Amino acid sequence: MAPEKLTMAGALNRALRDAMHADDSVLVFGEDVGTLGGVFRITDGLTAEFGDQRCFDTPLAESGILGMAIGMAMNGMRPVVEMQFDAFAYPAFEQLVSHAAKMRNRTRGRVGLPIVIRVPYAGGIGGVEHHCDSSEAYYAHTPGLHVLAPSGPGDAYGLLRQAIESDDPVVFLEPKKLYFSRAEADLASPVPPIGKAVVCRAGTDATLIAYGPAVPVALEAAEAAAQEGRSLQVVDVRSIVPFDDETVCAAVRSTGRAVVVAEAAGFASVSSEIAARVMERCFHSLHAPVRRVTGFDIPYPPPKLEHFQLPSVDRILDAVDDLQWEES
Amino acid sequence: MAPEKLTMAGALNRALRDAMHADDSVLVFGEDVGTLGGVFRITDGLTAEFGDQRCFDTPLAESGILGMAIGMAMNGMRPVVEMQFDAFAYPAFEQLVSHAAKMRNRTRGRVGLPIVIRVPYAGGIGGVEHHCDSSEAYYAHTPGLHVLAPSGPGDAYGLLRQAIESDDPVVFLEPKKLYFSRAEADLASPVPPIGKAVVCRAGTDATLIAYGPAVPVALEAAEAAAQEGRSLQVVDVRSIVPFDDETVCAAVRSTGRAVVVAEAAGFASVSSEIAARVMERCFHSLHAPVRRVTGFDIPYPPPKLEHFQLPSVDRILDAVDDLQWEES
Amino acid sequence: MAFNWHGEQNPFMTRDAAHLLPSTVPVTLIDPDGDPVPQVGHDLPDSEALVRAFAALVAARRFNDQAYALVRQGRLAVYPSSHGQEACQVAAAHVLADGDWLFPTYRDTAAVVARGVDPVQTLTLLKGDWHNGYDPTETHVAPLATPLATHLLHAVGVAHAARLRGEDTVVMAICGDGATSEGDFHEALNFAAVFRAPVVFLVQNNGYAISVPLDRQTAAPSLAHKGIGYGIPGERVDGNDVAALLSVLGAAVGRARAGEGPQLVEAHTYRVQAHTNADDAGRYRTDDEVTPWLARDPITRVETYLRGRGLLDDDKAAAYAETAERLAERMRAGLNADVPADYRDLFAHVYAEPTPQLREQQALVADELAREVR
Amino acid sequence: MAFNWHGEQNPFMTRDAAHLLPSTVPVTLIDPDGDPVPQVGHDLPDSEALVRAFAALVAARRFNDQAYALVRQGRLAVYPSSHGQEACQVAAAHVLADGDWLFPTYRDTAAVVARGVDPVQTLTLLKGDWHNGYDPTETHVAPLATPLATHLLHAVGVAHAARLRGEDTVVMAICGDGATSEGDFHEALNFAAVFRAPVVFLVQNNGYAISVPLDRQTAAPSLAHKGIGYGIPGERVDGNDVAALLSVLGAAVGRARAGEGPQLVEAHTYRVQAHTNADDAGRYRTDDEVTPWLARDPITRVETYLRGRGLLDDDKAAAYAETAERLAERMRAGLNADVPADYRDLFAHVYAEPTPQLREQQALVADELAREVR
Ligand SMILES: Cc1ncc(C[n+]2csc(CCOP(=O)(O)OP(=O)(O)O)c2C)c(N)n1
Ligand SMILES: Cc1ncc(C[n+]2csc(CCOP(=O)(O)OP(=O)(O)O)c2C)c(N)n1
Ligand SMILES: [Mg+2]
Ligand SMILES: [Mg+2]
Repeated sequence: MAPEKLTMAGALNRALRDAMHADDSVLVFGEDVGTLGGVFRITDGLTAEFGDQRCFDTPLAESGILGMAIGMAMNGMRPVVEMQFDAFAYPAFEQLVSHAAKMRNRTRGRVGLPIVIRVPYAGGIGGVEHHCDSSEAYYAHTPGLHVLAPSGPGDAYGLLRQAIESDDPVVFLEPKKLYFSRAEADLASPVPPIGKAVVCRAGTDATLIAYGPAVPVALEAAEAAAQEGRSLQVVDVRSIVPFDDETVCAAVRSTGRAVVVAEAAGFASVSSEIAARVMERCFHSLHAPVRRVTGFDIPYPPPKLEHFQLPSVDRILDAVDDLQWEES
Repeated sequence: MAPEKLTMAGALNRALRDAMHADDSVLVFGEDVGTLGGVFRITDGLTAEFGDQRCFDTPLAESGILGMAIGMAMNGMRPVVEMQFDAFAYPAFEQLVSHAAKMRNRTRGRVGLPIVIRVPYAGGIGGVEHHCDSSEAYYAHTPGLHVLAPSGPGDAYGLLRQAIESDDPVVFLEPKKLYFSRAEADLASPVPPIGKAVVCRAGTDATLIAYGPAVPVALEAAEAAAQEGRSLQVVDVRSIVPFDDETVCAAVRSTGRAVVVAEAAGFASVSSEIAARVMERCFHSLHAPVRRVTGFDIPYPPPKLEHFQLPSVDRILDAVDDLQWEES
Repeated sequence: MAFNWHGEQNPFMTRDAAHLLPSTVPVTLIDPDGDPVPQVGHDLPDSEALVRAFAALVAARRFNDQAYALVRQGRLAVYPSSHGQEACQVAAAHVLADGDWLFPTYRDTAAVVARGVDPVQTLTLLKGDWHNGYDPTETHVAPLATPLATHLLHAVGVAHAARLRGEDTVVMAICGDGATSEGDFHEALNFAAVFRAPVVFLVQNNGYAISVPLDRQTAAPSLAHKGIGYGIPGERVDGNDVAALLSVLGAAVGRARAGEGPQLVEAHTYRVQAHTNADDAGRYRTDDEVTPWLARDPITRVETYLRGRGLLDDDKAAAYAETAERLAERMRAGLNADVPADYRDLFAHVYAEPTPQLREQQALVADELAREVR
Repeated sequence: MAFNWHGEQNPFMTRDAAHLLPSTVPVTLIDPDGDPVPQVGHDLPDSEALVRAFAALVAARRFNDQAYALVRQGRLAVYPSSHGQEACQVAAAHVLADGDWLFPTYRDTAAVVARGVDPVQTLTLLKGDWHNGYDPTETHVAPLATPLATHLLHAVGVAHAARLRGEDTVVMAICGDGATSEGDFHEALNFAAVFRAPVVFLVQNNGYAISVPLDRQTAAPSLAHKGIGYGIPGERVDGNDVAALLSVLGAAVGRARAGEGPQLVEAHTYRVQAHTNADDAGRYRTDDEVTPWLARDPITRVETYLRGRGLLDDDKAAAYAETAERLAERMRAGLNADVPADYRDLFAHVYAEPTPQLREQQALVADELAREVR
């Protein structure tokens, strides 16, 4: 395939289609994923192409969807389920934490669960409450789950294919606000494996560490900083679990300063973990403590107020300014 | 009341009884909390004393228990519900995150929910799977909830009374393994308010930061360190949310070294948060990065293997040894 | 609790089950042509109630149309319309007494307004200024529930709390056909039955959960057949016949108030429009399916009945239309007004008292804004 | 899907409901005195099946007694006994064919052993060496489920996957009376019915959920009455009559295999012992309640029947007791043996490949142990 311009939604749809072609045991189900093709159209056309035994609607119950997926995975299938919106994955929490995450360990490796739980997640779309939660911390804290968050079409395609091929349950977080932004992507060229972060912009003065919806904002901030003559490096974490200490720490050591950027509430979050482990591991290379630019510790705001909650270029640059430049 | 020797289980039972005497709108319900008095006997005798309209068994459904509690709190009651074991609170996750935590904010402060969710939690009791989870991170990351974890009978009594008097939902984490250990306590003397940490052992060389089940282990470690001539200060966080930055940071600045001790898996956890904020706020007072001694990122082990998972005096002392003493 | 096959003390509680089963055909009192249908056990509401219901139906329809127009003009973020379901909306509100509670979903804004809540406050959630606009403690109307079936448990709690205080409050809790598949629906009905909580569960079966038709939601004979599994009487009613709804729901509210415990009513109606303005119903259903339902419109039916009996004439009809128009005006005025967004609201209501961390975070925003201004 | 009151195409799917309702009295084929009870629609299993069941009952009782002794000797962390429920345990296993799946709870270890799983591996969870001891893929027995009702959904998934592949597998999923209150019970029955998954849901109604009696769990006429709400036929059977259980469960398995979809069977039995050894039943029930159930013991009943018909004599009985004793010996040998705890197991099975973080953490433990040794 030649590089082409496409949306993340389109790339994800392509990934599902290609995975279903590649392996008959791959099934797609959830709420409205069949005839409708999903409320975001990520599963568009799959029922028409593969029939309603491979892509089908379920009754309206998320614990049921994941619980049935676990059983199907126990019996040879590779289910890819959709949780319609982030907050609507919460009814499946017990199935996720007490079963999906624990089954392989419980059975001493005899029963692995190759399940992908797709979650259209995070905000910036003017959605009403329950439609904009950044719920990655709940999943990242749960041993036994892989947690991925792509930031663009190409990576979304590659990571979803890898997630479907993984023999472990993967929570696949799809930034809603990036679904329909187009970018160049060559779906044929492989992406780095699960567990690898990528430096997506070179820089020498400080390192911005971001994932999912925060990556484009971090890149924007780096662009703006460049105008002001400050060179910011940007790392796209991609794989929250497993986390790539090697790439992230090498990047931070190379600049000596870091800011973690994430949309989720900051307290006891993935950004706490990144800040903590970077400071633990790079302490003596740091000129200043790692700063965090995150959502505030509040319920996600209503549409008219959400711009306050989202990490902005300004907030990122303010944090960078606070990295005690005078001292070095 | 004069100081007396009692168990945490006894203190909690006393707190419930006294709160029910003090306020008719306080109700206790959940699974087996009535006639049986709870599987840990924390609600022992309440039905006999207050009748089965104030302390009663519900059908076996945790989402139902919390959902009904939310409705009762909307209508003038102050429910105290019991989740029989940590992992059995997961079915109530949606009610907790999407409603209990958000109702006050949703209604611009018009509908507060004075609910206490008691969770017998954490391990060290030789329990089989699902009976030993340390689930505090899920709650601490959720804006709108208070999260408390006592470490002894006196504090357990005082904190539970405060939790019941609070106008906000409180997740009250009761360390199972401490339920039946006795200690001196004067239930009449007030304890620090929600939001305050306490320095429970003075020390000058390094600070151990712990909460709930990890506090006694930290104190033991400090005792052992003292034998080796090292003076460790111990901070009992008590109130995970709201967190007491003032006390914790003052303590760490006074020693210049810190180790966070917690039983939960470390990744994206409360200990990540504590390590991150201490390093953010005390960076230049620190001789070494804050170390974490936590559970590993694995499902809680079976009884015969749990001793590997629990923070031990040895692991704490090893972490303290790693705090780069040579450099100062 | 000794066990004995034929004695009274059978712990397995085999009770007479028949009375818990719904009728095979939904109750209709006025048919689509406006003609009364005699029904044993169900009388037509008196003409005053029917006229009042008609006026409310006209207002509800106008409310739906106006909201739909406002969403197209970008004044509402999204709107899930109850167009075609107005009879359920009106009846659910009209059968309640002062002090009773209503637990609506996102689709039940017309019921909230019929209950007397300000239409602009009712639509705050969908306008996006804040989550919930009205005061639940003062109106006894719970916030519009989005997480499906979760609010049914809150309804049980409100009802049980009232009962413990010896109040005779009844709670009307509404959900859709899709929501009946959620675990919380099960737990709510079971808790209500075990505690004999005075809750009337109204399932508005409009045939769809977004794109998913009823037959993918359940294989049960009907949704009302779910009642018996909890020991709750289940009834089925024509959801486009406001007379039948007033009668069936009114009786259910009466039984709940009398201490007979929870009631389950399945109203058979149809979602005439797409799930929301954002949905494209053409992807999953044909106009041929929709058309017959237009002929079963809940308004024309009772209008024909009332006019046929001289209970309604052009003047009266014009007056009700005029009242409805004023409602629409109030909606336009309120929803076209831009409410200035105040960042302090974000931190003020998370807890009764903001935490030190929230104070810090609020100060951060204040500082940022101050510097923007400069 | 045009709507029409009397036509075929009623989207509200009023189907014949009667056949989904359970009988008012549970099916009994052999009464407590060992006498056969004629039942329309249910024949006594052949004598071979009954003798085989008797032998398994003797083994199951011995298994329960031995496990109980081992827990008192501290060889098991905890034991939830199925003493008095052995007929359900044995029948649930015996009605299955090769390749069928069994989904047990913590209380169903006797059923797991009756299905042919090694007793020591079956008790690994309760011994505490590891979580699950046997291989579910090889035995087609799912791990003992602790989170109530959650495994019922896995059973539906296993059944639906088999069906998609055109296999005629049937899945037997067991839960208790208390578990029927959980949302997952509701979602499992509904998913099974909508997808016509070949699952037999066996509810062992033993009257209690720990201390909570059935009447605080449900107000339904019976738990079998929950079936109709999903379009699933519900049946009630005497849970202490292995003949009735073999007949009713066998027929249910047959219908599921024949493509008739899921089946719900409520077995009426009684938890003779406390919830577990850790529980004190004296706090919530009297001996007067327990005593009549001892007279309804599932073993003596079929024994009386078989001896009365010359299908069982002392020699045979002694032989079965001897086989059961060997089972107990194997249990003692296996559970008294101390399995050395290997910390590497903690990190090896979290993922197919340990993460770098897990490797680091394992190295930490290794290092700590190495230094301890020194
Ligand atoms: C727990 C949960 N899951 C999914 C959704 C997304 N969602 C919103 S409305 C809807 C369909 C609801 O159908 P129904 O209950 O029939 O109500 P209707 O919209 O037809 O009035 C879905 C799936 C949700 N709001 N909550
Ligand atoms: C989700 C969940 N909540 C609570 C528990 C704790 N618990 C274990 S067994 C039990 C009672 C179950 O009763 P029942 O379903 O009747 O089964 P039985 O023990 O009588 O066989 C409870 C409450 C659990 N295991 N899972
Ligand atoms: Mg609907
Ligand atoms: Mg039971």
